[in-house]
Amino acid sequence: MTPNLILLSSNINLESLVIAVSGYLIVFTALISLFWIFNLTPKLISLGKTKIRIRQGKHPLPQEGKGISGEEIAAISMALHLYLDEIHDEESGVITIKQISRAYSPWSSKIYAVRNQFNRL
Amino acid sequence: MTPNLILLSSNINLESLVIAVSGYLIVFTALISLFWIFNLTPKLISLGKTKIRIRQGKHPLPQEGKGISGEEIAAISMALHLYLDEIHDEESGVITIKQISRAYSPWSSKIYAVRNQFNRL
Amino acid sequence: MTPNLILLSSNINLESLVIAVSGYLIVFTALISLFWIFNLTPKLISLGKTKIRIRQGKHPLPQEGKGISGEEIAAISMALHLYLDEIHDEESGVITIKQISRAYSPWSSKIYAVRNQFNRL
Amino acid sequence: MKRAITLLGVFLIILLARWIAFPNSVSGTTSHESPVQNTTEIPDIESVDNGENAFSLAGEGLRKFIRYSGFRNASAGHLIMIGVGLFFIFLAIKYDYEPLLLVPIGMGIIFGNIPFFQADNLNMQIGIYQEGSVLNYLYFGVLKGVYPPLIFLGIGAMTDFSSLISKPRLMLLGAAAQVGIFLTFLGALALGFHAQEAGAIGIIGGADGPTAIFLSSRLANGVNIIGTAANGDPIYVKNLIGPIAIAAYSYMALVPVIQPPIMRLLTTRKERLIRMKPPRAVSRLEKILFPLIGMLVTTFISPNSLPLLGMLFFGNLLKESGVTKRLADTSRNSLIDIVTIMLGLTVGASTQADRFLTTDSLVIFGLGALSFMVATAGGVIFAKVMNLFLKGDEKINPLIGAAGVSAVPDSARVVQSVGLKEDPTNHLLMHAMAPNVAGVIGSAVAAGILLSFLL
Amino acid sequence: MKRAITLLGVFLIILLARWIAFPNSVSGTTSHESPVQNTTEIPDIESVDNGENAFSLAGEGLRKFIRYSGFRNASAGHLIMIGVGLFFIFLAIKYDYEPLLLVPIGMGIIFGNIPFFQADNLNMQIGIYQEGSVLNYLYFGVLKGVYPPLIFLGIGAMTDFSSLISKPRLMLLGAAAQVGIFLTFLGALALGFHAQEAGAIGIIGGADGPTAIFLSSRLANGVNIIGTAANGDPIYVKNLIGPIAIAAYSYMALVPVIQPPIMRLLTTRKERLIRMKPPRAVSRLEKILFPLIGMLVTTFISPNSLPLLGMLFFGNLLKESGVTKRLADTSRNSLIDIVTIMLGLTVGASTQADRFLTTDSLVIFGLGALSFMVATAGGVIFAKVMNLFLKGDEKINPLIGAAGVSAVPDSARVVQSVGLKEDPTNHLLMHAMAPNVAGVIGSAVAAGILLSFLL
Amino acid sequence: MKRAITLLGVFLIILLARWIAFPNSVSGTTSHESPVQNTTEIPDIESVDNGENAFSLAGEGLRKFIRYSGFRNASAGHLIMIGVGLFFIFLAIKYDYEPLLLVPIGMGIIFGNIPFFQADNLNMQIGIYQEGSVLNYLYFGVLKGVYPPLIFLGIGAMTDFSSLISKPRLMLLGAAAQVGIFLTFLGALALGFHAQEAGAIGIIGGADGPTAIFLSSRLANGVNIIGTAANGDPIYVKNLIGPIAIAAYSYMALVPVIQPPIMRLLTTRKERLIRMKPPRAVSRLEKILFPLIGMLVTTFISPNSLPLLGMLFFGNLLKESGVTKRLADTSRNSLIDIVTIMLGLTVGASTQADRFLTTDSLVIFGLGALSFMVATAGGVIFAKVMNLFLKGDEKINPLIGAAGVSAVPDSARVVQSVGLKEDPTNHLLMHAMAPNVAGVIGSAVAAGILLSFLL
Ligand code: NA
Ligand code: NA
Ligand code: NA
Repeated sequence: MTPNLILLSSNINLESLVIAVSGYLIVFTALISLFWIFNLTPKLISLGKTKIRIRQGKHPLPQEGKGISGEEIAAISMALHLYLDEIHDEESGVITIKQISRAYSPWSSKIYAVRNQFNRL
Repeated sequence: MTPNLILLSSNINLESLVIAVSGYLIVFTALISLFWIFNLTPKLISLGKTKIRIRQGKHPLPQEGKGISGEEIAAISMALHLYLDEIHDEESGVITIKQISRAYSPWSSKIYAVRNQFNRL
Repeated sequence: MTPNLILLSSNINLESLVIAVSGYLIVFTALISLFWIFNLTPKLISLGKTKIRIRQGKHPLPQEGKGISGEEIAAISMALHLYLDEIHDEESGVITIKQISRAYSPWSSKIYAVRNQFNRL
Repeated sequence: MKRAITLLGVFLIILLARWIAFPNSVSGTTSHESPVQNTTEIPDIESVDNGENAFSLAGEGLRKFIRYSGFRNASAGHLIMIGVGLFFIFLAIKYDYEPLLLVPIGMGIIFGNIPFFQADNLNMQIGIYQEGSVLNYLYFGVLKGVYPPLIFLGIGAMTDFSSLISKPRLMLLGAAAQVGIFLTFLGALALGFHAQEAGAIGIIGGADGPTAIFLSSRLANGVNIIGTAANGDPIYVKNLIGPIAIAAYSYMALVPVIQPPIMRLLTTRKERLIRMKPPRAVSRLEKILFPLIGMLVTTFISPNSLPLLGMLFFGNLLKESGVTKRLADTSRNSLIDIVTIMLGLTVGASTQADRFLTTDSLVIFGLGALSFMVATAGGVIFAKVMNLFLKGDEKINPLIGAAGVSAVPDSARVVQSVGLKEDPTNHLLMHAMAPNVAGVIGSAVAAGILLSFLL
Repeated sequence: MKRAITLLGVFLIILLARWIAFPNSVSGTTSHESPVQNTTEIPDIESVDNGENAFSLAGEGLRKFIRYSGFRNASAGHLIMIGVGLFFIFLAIKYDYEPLLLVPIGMGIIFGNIPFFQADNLNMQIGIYQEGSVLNYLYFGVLKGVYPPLIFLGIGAMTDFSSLISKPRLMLLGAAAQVGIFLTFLGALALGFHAQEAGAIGIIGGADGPTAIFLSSRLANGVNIIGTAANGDPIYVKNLIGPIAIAAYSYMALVPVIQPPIMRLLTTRKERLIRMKPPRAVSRLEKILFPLIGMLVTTFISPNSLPLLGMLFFGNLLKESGVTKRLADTSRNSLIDIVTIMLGLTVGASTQADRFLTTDSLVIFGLGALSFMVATAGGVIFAKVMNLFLKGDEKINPLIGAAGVSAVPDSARVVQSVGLKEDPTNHLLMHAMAPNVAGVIGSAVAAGILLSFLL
Repeated sequence: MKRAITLLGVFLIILLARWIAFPNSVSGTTSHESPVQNTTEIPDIESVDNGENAFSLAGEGLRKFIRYSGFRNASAGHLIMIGVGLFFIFLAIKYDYEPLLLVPIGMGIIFGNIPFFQADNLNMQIGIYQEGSVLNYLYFGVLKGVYPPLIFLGIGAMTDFSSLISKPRLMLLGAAAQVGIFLTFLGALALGFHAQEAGAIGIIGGADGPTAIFLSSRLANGVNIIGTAANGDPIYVKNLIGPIAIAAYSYMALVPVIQPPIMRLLTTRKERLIRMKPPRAVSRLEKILFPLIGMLVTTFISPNSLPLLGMLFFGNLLKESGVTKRLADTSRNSLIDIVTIMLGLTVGASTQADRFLTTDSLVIFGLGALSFMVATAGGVIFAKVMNLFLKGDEKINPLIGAAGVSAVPDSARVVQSVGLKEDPTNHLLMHAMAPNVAGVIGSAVAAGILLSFLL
């Protein structure tokens, strides 16, 4: 039988078959684990949020990610696409400079930065 | 005689003279070869294009690169220059952001990319 | 006495105390030197400028850096800040391209460069 | 079809090249032989007798110049490889096949096959295999596997995993397509390659250039010892980085040629018309969690994937964290560009004719083509199997299984294109991106596993 | 207060980590012991007897996979360190604490603590301490002190020294705050560290990450010989780069937590209300002269500061010269970003649990917190002393003394914030920038002096 | 004229420097002597007797600090070189002479001449010649010739060869100007330099910084063996990279000072008024073919030019292919900027006084000036010769011959400027760009030829 002949004349042996099969299975293991976790994640997140809101005496949020249906997303992305596409046709004539280096001088930027940052402190 | 004296007291010998002279000539060889090829190239290109068009039963193209005279190019480049120059004087007051990262999300960009790409397939 | 005990049981000795004290003093030396120089610099600069102007038969300049008071700077920087802040709120909707590569083609840019450069020659 | 000719062309060129360049050694491999062909003694102007006159010296100078010139040292192999390089550049510019890879690689092939004078006791530091040459320094990043993780950093910083997060089920397709890797591994063993070499060859089926380079730099680098000869000398593994990398990138560029027939063969028209439910929106928190969880899960399962997957998810975290925008920008722009240039150039230049035109290379190219086909089939068939367990609007269009081979984003585009031909309103791209990026993860995990089993 | 818990959290985690991970060795240090924990022999599939059947082989394959997986090799230390990494990333994303540092470092900590199989005669080139691994190559720039000067080049190209030039007097505050360095040096000596180690630990008080890494790569690198054992073997200095770098960056991120209480403790309300005269405008010539004079003066005084200060002032000259805009742009964008990514990642990864979770690390974290406090106090008190000699509108608001620790620009922002709480119209930021950048110069000079005294 | 004084100034400074710094060794060269001047034993605080009191210890600390400081170790040479560095920076900022080169080089000169304590058994890793210092690591790219090809990659990606493609005849001017290289080679031989050294010195006449560094790193690197001494010891070639690089960049910056008088001397007013036919438009296909054909032709003729010309044409293909825009962008922005900074800084720093202030450097500067003049004359005269064979509106304005020296784009600007002075409406720049870029190719070919003849 040909397959057996190949096995004899080549470097294929039981060990290498084990490597191939178990290797393929481990790849599946890795991606199935990810699938399993990310199938769960959105539920855990909305669960967590609901709990916190309830603890704070607020109404639970309408479940995020379910309010916006796929159809709406598709519509939005298509609209966005068309919009960007249009812009694209015009942009090659436009010349601008890179963002002026507002971030580096204490004279202007740092004040600017403060306003944004210290709300958090 | 001074030159001979230098030759005697220095490291200059016949070999180094050969290096200098043949080196200089080889530099010329290289650049003359390029000159020769690029003198020929436009003719070969337009020849190729004409042949293809004729084989396809179309009229030969008006020879590209000869239709636009140098004078016209100079005029265009000067106009362009003046235009760019003007813009330059204003641009320092303009603040913009870098191109938004349209290229990375499958939600928008990839559709966009498809439209442009698949005409080619 | 505790401090002495530490000195005995630890790696602190007279040498390390010398390092710490003289190290701290040298840091001061360095920054005091800079303080001293930059306290003097503006006077030297305006002195130099005045001398040159007098030598050239012109009136000495009104001393730079004293004409604009700190108050004015503060006002300007605040105005600038507010201006930039406003722009910031709008800029996220703007799409532009990076500066077109004007600097690289002899057909346009180099003429451009010449105009700006050769005044200096 | 124009594209089919392209594919055929590549094969014919290499086949011809092998025969023309080294007609006598087709039966064996030459990779362990000395790469130096010219062992004539170095022409030395100084050795000319002092009694000679200027005229004969000028002749001597001319002769020396010619002896060092490319014209004198060119072999058929050099010219064929230069032709291949020009062909790659042509494909990139004319058909826009992966130009960011094929232009640097094509130019690199020319770079590596400019003929120069070689002799045992002379190192003019020109060639990529000559110590101290600039190319040799830049090649270091390939040999040591430093470039691929940096590429993955940039890829992570430019990849949006939303499609995968919203439909995690499609992740399985990215696993299924890795069957190409393991079957090719067995195929290479069957053809007589050693286990380490076979593992490196198998990874071509992962359809992922950086992963292929990384794995072959670890397994088939010409340095590892894989046995002992009768006389006690160690036997070294072959250095297959060049052929493997070129094969991987070539077939990635040829994905639009290779995949569509297989996809059509394995699916019914009804299947190709299946419309999939649009993906849901994904929250920022999920996007931030993805690289963190993804990294922990995959590298705990396969720690040897850390250099690749760690960098991929690191890059993605820089992108999604929202607070490190400038680092993400640099990763996906300057950094990845610089590394791409260096990687493409040196991988291309590593195809120096006397090292590259071997039977091994030919066999690797054959196995590579097969593995791409097997991987495509694996993805499509697994999608059909999944459909047996899914119902209604949950059903998967099996075409998107083909995107599981990775080759981001080209194979996803191929899916879109094949889908549109059946129904011009059925856009599959969005859905195909999920198995596409999962395929990147899958082949990096597979590379890690091969490393741990074979090293 | 939420932030206080943060600080406490960091301490508790490390303390716990130390106890849980290595319960038996808390009393001593382990840094000189072999990092390899698993010395079991390498599982080798090839050694399986040929007589076994496929079923037992599959079991063997599975066993080998598990033995190499992270699950099997994980220790409590690994998990704790991964927790610390996730916590850093959380702080960066949630509270925006120095995200450009904490995200790469946090990810690096995870990177360095993915558990993998280690054995004496096996190098799978995964870990940062394994020769030939990608992380090991990237770590080179930390070990040799190459990254910090490149970071300083970028910092120079993005720093505006105007505030300092217009009020050079404030430079003294940048010197005063360096008291933290020298007291911590003595403290580390008192706790039994060797002089070189103590110098490296002291520099944490400089509140400047790159300076800390640079000095510790020179002084506490595990390579220098600091003595001879009884049996004639050389005694090597400890490698403390990891803990010192992590401590420095952690506390720099925690400046908004550490400084305010000390600032309020040491100042009266009246002092905190002091309004300072706005700085004068600075001419372009002065801005160009600053890096030139600054470089000459500081490096003549302390030539060992040249790699840091030379680069800082070089970057600043690129910025201020007005004729090298593109070089300044690249220095403060791509270049510093690339180096930041590499530096953060590898410094993080150097915290591999078996090397990092030692009593030394704990002590270093404690000393680091102290030194930040001492430095803050030093700056504030010196400002009050200066006020004794100044009058009228020349008086300094002593709060800005706290900015002398450097930690640019966070500690200047803290000054602004504390000042605004007393008087919402009194903006101190502009003034605080002067001691802030002076503090960078001051700690680099201090680093140079420590080098020349201790090397 | 102000500029003439500039030129004179440079010479005087160097001449003086040589005499003041090393009055006794002007007659000979010192490059092979030990660079270490201070061989006094290292001051060691630990050796102080324990019986001494704190006061004498403080004195000891102070003494040690002073002994290590720059003030104590400064020599006249250091101060002179710092003056030269400041002068370079002044020229760059005030007159805009090649600021992207002169600012980094000038700062590098200061960097390399900050005086520090040197002793035989002490390596504080400060100086560029001290193993393990940061500068030493960055200098690696100069020593090994890695930076110049990367610069050429960027130059290729920013150069538009249209003017050359449309008037390929002007290519000859770029060849003609290389006479400077070969005459300087003979001149250096006549002054007693060895053939390899003479070749490296000659390349200054190529007016191309990266080419000069590349060739001198291969030929005059202090490592090659060029003979055997009477006692059997090998004689090493001198390390002339520093002086050659500084000379090349200095004269490139001084092109507006050196060229105009020669140009006016060799041309009549009538010739200077010649108007040239505007160039024709060039098709995209021609632009794509140019780098491919250019690379094959030039590197087949001179394979040793591959590292330079291969990279130049690779960069140009990235630009012209139209499908690799992002790679071209990165090559001509971040990548070339980063390399320029490193190259300039380390080339500048390599002028450490004790190595640089030698008679050799002085002679090299003299030869360099001559070679620029000869090259300029060569280009102009050859243009006049070509005019003998051309007629009508084909005639060449011989001024553009001067642009053949390369020094892109400065010498083309000089042509434009000199032309405008005769006729303010006759713009020669467009035409001068052709010989200008041809000059780059020409000198790289010349470098390759020198390598193959001399290595
Ligand atoms: Na894959
Ligand atoms: Na500091
Ligand atoms: Na030239």
